Amino acid sequence: MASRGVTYRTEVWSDWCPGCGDFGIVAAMTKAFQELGLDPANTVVVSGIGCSSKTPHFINMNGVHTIHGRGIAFATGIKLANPRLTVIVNGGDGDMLGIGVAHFVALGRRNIDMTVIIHDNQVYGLTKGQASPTLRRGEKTKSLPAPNIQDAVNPIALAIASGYTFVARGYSLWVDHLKELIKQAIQHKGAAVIDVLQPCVTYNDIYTAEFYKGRLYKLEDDPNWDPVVRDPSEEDEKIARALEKSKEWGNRIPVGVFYVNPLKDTYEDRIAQRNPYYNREAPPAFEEIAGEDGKPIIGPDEFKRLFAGYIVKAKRS
Amino acid sequence: MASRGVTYRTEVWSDWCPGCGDFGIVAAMTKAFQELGLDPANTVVVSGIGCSSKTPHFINMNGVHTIHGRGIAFATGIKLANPRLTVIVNGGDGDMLGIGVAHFVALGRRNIDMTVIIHDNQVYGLTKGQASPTLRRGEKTKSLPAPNIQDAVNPIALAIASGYTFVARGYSLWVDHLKELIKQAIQHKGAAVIDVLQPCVTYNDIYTAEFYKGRLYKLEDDPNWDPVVRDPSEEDEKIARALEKSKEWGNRIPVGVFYVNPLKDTYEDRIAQRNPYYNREAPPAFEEIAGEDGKPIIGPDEFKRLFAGYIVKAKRS
Amino acid sequence: MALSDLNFLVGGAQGSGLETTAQVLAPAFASRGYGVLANREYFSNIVGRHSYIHVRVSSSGEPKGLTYPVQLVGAMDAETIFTHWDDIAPGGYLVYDLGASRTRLIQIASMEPDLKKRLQEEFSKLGIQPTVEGVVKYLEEERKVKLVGLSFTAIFNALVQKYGVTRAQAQRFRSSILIGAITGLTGLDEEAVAFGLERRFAARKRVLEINKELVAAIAEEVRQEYGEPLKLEPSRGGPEEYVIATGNDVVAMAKIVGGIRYQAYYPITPASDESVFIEANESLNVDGKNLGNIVVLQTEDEISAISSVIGAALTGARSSTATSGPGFSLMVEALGWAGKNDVPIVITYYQRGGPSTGLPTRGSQSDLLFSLFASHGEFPRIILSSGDHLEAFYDAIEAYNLAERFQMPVIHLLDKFLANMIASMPMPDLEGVKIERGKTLFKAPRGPWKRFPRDEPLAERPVLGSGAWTWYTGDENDEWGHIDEDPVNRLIMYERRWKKMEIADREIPEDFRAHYYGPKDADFLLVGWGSVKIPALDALKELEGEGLKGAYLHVRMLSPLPKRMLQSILSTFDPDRVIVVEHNYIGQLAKLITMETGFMFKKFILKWTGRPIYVHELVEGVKEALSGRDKVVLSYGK
Amino acid sequence: MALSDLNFLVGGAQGSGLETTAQVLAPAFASRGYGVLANREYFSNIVGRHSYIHVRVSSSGEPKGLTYPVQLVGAMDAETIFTHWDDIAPGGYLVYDLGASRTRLIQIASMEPDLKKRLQEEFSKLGIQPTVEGVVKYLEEERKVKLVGLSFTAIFNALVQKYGVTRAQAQRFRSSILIGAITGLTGLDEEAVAFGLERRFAARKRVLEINKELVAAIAEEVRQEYGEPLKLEPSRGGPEEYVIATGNDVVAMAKIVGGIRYQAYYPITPASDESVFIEANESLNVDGKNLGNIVVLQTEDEISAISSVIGAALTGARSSTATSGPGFSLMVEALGWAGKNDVPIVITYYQRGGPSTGLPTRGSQSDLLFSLFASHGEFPRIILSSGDHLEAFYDAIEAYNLAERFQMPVIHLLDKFLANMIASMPMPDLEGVKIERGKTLFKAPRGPWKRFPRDEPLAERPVLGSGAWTWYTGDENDEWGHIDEDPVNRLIMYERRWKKMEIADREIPEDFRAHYYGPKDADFLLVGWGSVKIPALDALKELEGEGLKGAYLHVRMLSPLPKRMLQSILSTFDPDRVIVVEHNYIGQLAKLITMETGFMFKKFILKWTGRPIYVHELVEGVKEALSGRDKVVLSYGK
Ligand SMILES: Cc1ncc(C[n+]2csc(CCOP(=O)(O)OP(=O)(O)O)c2C)c(N)n1
Ligand SMILES: Cc1ncc(C[n+]2csc(CCOP(=O)(O)OP(=O)(O)O)c2C)c(N)n1
Ligand code: SF4
Ligand code: SF4
Ligand SMILES: [Mg+2]
Ligand SMILES: [Mg+2]
Repeated sequence: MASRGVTYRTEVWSDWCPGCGDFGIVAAMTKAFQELGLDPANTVVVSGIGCSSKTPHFINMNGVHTIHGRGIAFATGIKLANPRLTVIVNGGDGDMLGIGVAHFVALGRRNIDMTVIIHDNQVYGLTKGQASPTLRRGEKTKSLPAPNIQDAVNPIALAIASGYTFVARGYSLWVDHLKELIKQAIQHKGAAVIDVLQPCVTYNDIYTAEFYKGRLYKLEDDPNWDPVVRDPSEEDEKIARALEKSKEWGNRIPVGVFYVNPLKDTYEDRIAQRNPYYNREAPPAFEEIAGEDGKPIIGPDEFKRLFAGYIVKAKRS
Repeated sequence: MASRGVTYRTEVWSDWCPGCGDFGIVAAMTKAFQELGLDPANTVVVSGIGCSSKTPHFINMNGVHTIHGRGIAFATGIKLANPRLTVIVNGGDGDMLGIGVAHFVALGRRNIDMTVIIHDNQVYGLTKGQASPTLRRGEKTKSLPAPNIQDAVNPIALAIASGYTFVARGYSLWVDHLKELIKQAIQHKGAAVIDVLQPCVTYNDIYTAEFYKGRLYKLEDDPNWDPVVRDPSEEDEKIARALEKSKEWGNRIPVGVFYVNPLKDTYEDRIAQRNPYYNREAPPAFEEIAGEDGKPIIGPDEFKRLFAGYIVKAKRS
Repeated sequence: MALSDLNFLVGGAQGSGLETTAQVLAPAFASRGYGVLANREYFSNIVGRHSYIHVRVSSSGEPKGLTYPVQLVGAMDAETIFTHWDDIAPGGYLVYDLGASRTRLIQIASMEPDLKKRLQEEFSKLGIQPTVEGVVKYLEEERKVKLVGLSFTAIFNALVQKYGVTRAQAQRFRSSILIGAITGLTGLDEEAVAFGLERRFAARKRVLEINKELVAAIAEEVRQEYGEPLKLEPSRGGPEEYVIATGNDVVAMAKIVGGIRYQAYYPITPASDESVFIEANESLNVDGKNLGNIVVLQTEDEISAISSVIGAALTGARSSTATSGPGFSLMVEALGWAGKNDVPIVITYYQRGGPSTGLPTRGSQSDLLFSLFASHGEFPRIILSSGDHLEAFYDAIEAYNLAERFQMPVIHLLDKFLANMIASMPMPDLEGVKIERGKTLFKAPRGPWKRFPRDEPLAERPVLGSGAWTWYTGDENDEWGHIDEDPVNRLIMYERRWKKMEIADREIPEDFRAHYYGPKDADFLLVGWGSVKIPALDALKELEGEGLKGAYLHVRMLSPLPKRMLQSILSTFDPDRVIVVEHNYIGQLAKLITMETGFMFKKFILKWTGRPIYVHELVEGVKEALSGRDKVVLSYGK
Repeated sequence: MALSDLNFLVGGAQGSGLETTAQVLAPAFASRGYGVLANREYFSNIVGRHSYIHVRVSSSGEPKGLTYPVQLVGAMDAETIFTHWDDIAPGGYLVYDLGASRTRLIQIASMEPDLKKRLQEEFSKLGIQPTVEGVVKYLEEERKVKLVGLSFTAIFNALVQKYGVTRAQAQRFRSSILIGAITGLTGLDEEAVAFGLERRFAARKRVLEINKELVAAIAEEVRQEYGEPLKLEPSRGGPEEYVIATGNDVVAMAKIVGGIRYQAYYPITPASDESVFIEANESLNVDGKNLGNIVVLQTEDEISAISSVIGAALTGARSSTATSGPGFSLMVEALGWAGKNDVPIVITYYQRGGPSTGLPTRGSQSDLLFSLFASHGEFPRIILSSGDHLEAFYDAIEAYNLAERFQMPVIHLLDKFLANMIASMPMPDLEGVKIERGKTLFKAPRGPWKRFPRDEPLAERPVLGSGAWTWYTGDENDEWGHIDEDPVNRLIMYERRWKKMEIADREIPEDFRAHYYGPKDADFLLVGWGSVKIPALDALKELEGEGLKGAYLHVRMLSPLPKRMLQSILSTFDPDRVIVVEHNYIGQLAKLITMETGFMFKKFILKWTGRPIYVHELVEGVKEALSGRDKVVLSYGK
């Protein structure tokens, strides 16, 4: 169904700090949805817990605001039970790469067709600014009593290592650029992730808009940058290049698409290969399980056929 | 304290299947301990849950057999509270790289000085042979109803990406080679991991001893293979080479040391840099907290000094 | 004189094919109209530890409670003899391998030191040589046990010679030796055994043939020598058709009938077999017609399992997970989200021995209060627990109905006993099964939807993809599902959730939730839940034979507890004649009933060794309790 | 006439420096010998939502229960006026920004729609213009409220001019405007305020100076115009020294005194401030002497936090974590391991509003039964809950003692109310504190050690690194800590764990576990736990003033419950005169007491809006309950 006339923002007041990078992400999302004409009834925005995870309430589509770190896990059930839905997961860096990292890795391994948007602000925003897994060692943001002594996770490298087939980085203040990344991620068939650099104006006094200004550059500005695997033989090389690129940080920070592999089967494909009746247009969730009268589709006859191996006729003499 | 006269095996019967690769791992461990002269009183073997995680019971040292996936997390508390202890964590591939992967990643980020030994048999042994996170897509081991449709995790790559400073692969039937790896890992200062290929004779009919025979080769046999970072500037290149090597699988499978970085501070170092009183030889766990009379070391005076900012004298007029 | 009931036990090392005996003999006996119940005991181990199957075959046609002593022990190895010598009834039978005669107790490395030590002491006290020979001799002389000694080696040799199998392959027929001997001693007819073997080895023709011949030959040999001393009388009744299955299987079948469309799980004993069964039926095809498809996902952990189950439930799929204690412990945070958000999910919870890893392959009923209060904060939930296989079947379907009707999580509490016991279950009455989906909407008007109207605790529930769009959050929410911290709204929404529980309590008949078995004028009352029902009903029958007229109050729904009914029944008994029977230490059902009714239990029969409650020990226990003991602790079984 | 008690409320947007008012005024009043209690209410939000501090200052010298109406509201912004206009006592004071006068209700984007709608209706019913002006006018005319209007803009301008600060910097002095006005109206002396300011701004000399001058100037201006209408009578008593701190701080201090050596946590409201406090004290140095070192680890999740805490406890470190509902939910699996293995760990559990994310920054007492039954299987645990700051201090230390003495996990249940309330707590009696480590051994003979002797429930516990070596497992274990599935061993080991609970029940005095406050011949009884103690004791005093003689039964230890004592006290009251008071819906303490004693509660006063119970509503609630209502639901507070 088309999106004519849909307003993609709800009237819910966004209680983010004025200037928070999250506003840019919602702006880019709604723009992308508009341009793609996504049907709110068949799109689900899922999230975990954190400042970033309040996102679904601000978007006029199905919204499932779950618990800390589990957005991807909830989304997995939604998508597999009804693959007709477009599923987008928002979460913080703590949410996705800390407490929820097992699910983050698992999604890559499965390559389920959904889009993950990491609000990467290097802090735990909603709990008042502790170090998140993307804060580098030795850095001391506002709320830390002393510099961070844990090494950081590299979201791009981790995503590629986990098997994501679309891996990008965006910047929340470059709304149009981010919007394009989101569109591509949604259109991509498979697990897509966008690590969005998102200034937390309240707690992160290192990675500020100021900091990013002048340092960020777009990968696509390099005419030789081609992140797409066009033949299986290219995979290793494209991965190696993307990993190499993912290390760049400091004076020059790349944004854009790091890696795309459209050749890998999605999890839904893999299920369908095993069970050709698994139909995305007639998803399991919508199958009839009972007749009008409430009688199960599996009646006495069907039961005996399906489970013949367990049924024994008693021959009494 | 030296190890003179210590028998490193307990008398507990190992109830692994005859021929299980886990026997080789215990043999290599006890040999390594013997050669290093580890003191059982100051060594702790920690594990999760699984066939592999029964290991501590068979070793005549402190043994902490915990819950599924959490061995590293338990070990973290043990080591940080008493850094004088030598800590070794055993666990299955499911344990370490599936349910426990968040802790696996976190240990790399912290670089705590301990050794992790993954019993990598590509299946969940103790629950009867389901696919573990290291089983590759398309593979169908004995208990699977259909070929696996999840991609595998690459333990070597994940370890390097997470920040481990000693990363190796061993083979459970090459006991002496494995023993050497274990010795190196224990002697290494920092988070060390050995991914041990361990045939599960009962459930894994793909990765059998037969399979490995002829395919395995030792990295150290290549005179040009030098996995050690000897200067910080070498780090990137050594990592890239190790990652490249980690992809090798199939006809030729490397074992040996993939990557070592002795230059990175351990977590204990990092704490000590912040708090010079953090003393490995007089660990927090062993500090006196009360006098002979049971009175806390922090008495009324000390309390007032420490918390002066919270104390208010009431001046009543 | 033909037997009305036969109890036997077959033991051997884990991984040596022991399960085959039950898989063959259960359908074999059932095919002749006997009721069968077979329990399997095993260590948390893959190969080598001692395992055994304990079976009761009943001419009543019903699966009846397991009891000791047994009339027959079939021993695949020496450890079985050492372990179970004392389980054989005087005058009973021991089938064993003559080749093991010389085996000494101290040689059995797989036996736990505790047992070994106890046996050494006992043997020395009784003057038994601590060898197989010694034990066997004692049994023969002192207990009048008949010895059916067979040379397994000779049999294997014969197989090698006759069929050209290798020695290793020949070993795999070990279970059929015992099947043969049992067939012979019980006079089970050949056709029935063949049926059992075919069921087990259907796909492997040659193996089937060899087995058939081997079983027949051994049966014949044994029959020749011993006659048919354990012959059962013909079946006296029972259904025309049985489903022969474990509790895991039965629940899986029921979920499929109930319309399951999504199951996510992380492997764990004794739950994962259920998921494996469902996965094998992911595509429901009958006569080339596809009747439905089920997504079964093996997740990275239990947190992911339940989270994805909740997600799937939001799409309208009937959605569930199956787990046991450690897995459920990891699920409680997400459970709260489902409870907060009126999401109909089903958790099939197989209780095993805790705490922690505990006895992971043994049973318990120690997670009732945990299930009831799991997760922080307060929200309503339904908890069902089934007393036997047939109840488990109906309850597994009803769990989905209740979840959707009352829009809350349903926990279906089972235990390892039921999970692994094979029973001859009467064919369920599928005509009577109804699918009730409450106010689930698969089609709804396009647009944002007020999912949580304040004045409707049970509101219409358009699923994701229905046309309407909805919001959900773990935070307290307004009518639209958006975060809301307003105290007035909080007051209403919190109460709104609990009102669903009041409705459930009103609408679910109390006589479904609890059942009173026995005469109105019983003079004592057993109270129990879950699989305690099986031995309890049989124990009552035996006690009646001894002139003790008792009743059993079976509590099937723990939340909402049918407290009016319980109160009224309990109040008619002298508290000294009310005995709660549970597989735990603290008396969890008793505590729950007290909490809800104020009734204080005084008498407890408890068992926490992880082995099932046996009829014989329950009978004794009841007598002890009635004659003054307040707490009777049962502990029979190896 | 000077006041004996002053209640006031200061409101403003989250992130606008509101906390400063409490941080300055609490020590300021305390320094003059007044008892202070200050609660902070805030949304799960960082900047922009409405937040307020509600303070009671008492000349009794004791921190007393919060109550409404207040004599003074200080409004940093228009939203505060709209939200709290009705909280001001007739004849009370409103301090506000004249610049906000024109602000209309509908302009307040940060206000939740529910409240906005209610206000609109209420205003229109009362004929109030929905603007600040309109409300203020109504208050003045109908409620005789005195208006203290100040031009914040003018003040900021003056700051810019006088001190050369930027406009943005000037905004940060917003809280000091209110501090100044409150100082003026209450006649708090300058020295006391200066003390409070110094405490808050110690490090920043210039900011301190400006603040001092600003506060003094405004105080003077207000005093000039209004006199000192809210002047308190001089303090009538109380201790010589106070600790001014939140519950989080107090617990952190106590843990440090108690000898904590390891704390692991994952950030969560309202628990993490405690860990941050401890981390700031990781190295305990007094006069250049190091008295100890604490490792504080921020983990990747709560599973890791508790797991590492258990690991640390095995090394002998006093080891704990601090969390709230969602975090505890993730900890229950590992909790069971600690319970199974006699490991002394402490979990400080700050209850917030559930279920699920619920009201994450509001309080509750809804996790009692969850704490008691959390984790699969059965194992003993101790649960303590503290009634006020001082109890929390002692209990936090005692928690370690109990954990080590009885070798089991201790859950210290607190709540967001206590966690965030600042109180003037009397200096604790540290001379009376004793560290008891039970049978912990830091030095033990070299060699393998039998950690779990069957006949000693409380055995010696050599720590890892002590010389002896030990084994632990989540499976059932033998005396050495090795896996053991033997049924006889199981029977003994299971019971062995529970015997520790019997010992604890015997050894911990019942009069520590519960306390009866009030006259022997009271004619009604309130029963409560946790921070309910604060309003309960004050409500009783007020009721006494009205001729109603009641008592309060405070339950401090929920497990083992002092059931003999409870039973004997409860049995002396007519059940119609026993009222349980709790911050939850289902009456969790009541259920627990019923479960253990059979006593059925008939009267409930419950609150679940996440706001504290206020003295005034409790007084009313008790009267209602005594005059016939069975369930009184409290809901005061925005
Ligand atoms: C199980 C659990 N633990 C802790 C919390 C507390 N908590 C709320 S938000 C948050 C972290 C948020 O950080 P991040 O995911 O980076 O999101 P951000 O706020 O920065 O957008 C935490 C730890 C929780 N809600 N649940
Ligand atoms: C929380 C939890 N979930 C599931 C289990 C069941 N379980 C026991 S062992 C195991 C997997 C073992 O696989 P792996 O870690 O690879 O070890 P292996 O047995 O192969 O050595 C599982 C899932 C458990 N004990 N705890
Ligand atoms: S705290 Fe940071 S991430 Fe959260 S809303 Fe404020 S600026 Fe945004
Ligand atoms: S199941 Fe596999 S891993 Fe487990 S003991 Fe047997 S061979 Fe070893
Ligand atoms: Mg963040
Ligand atoms: Mg494995």
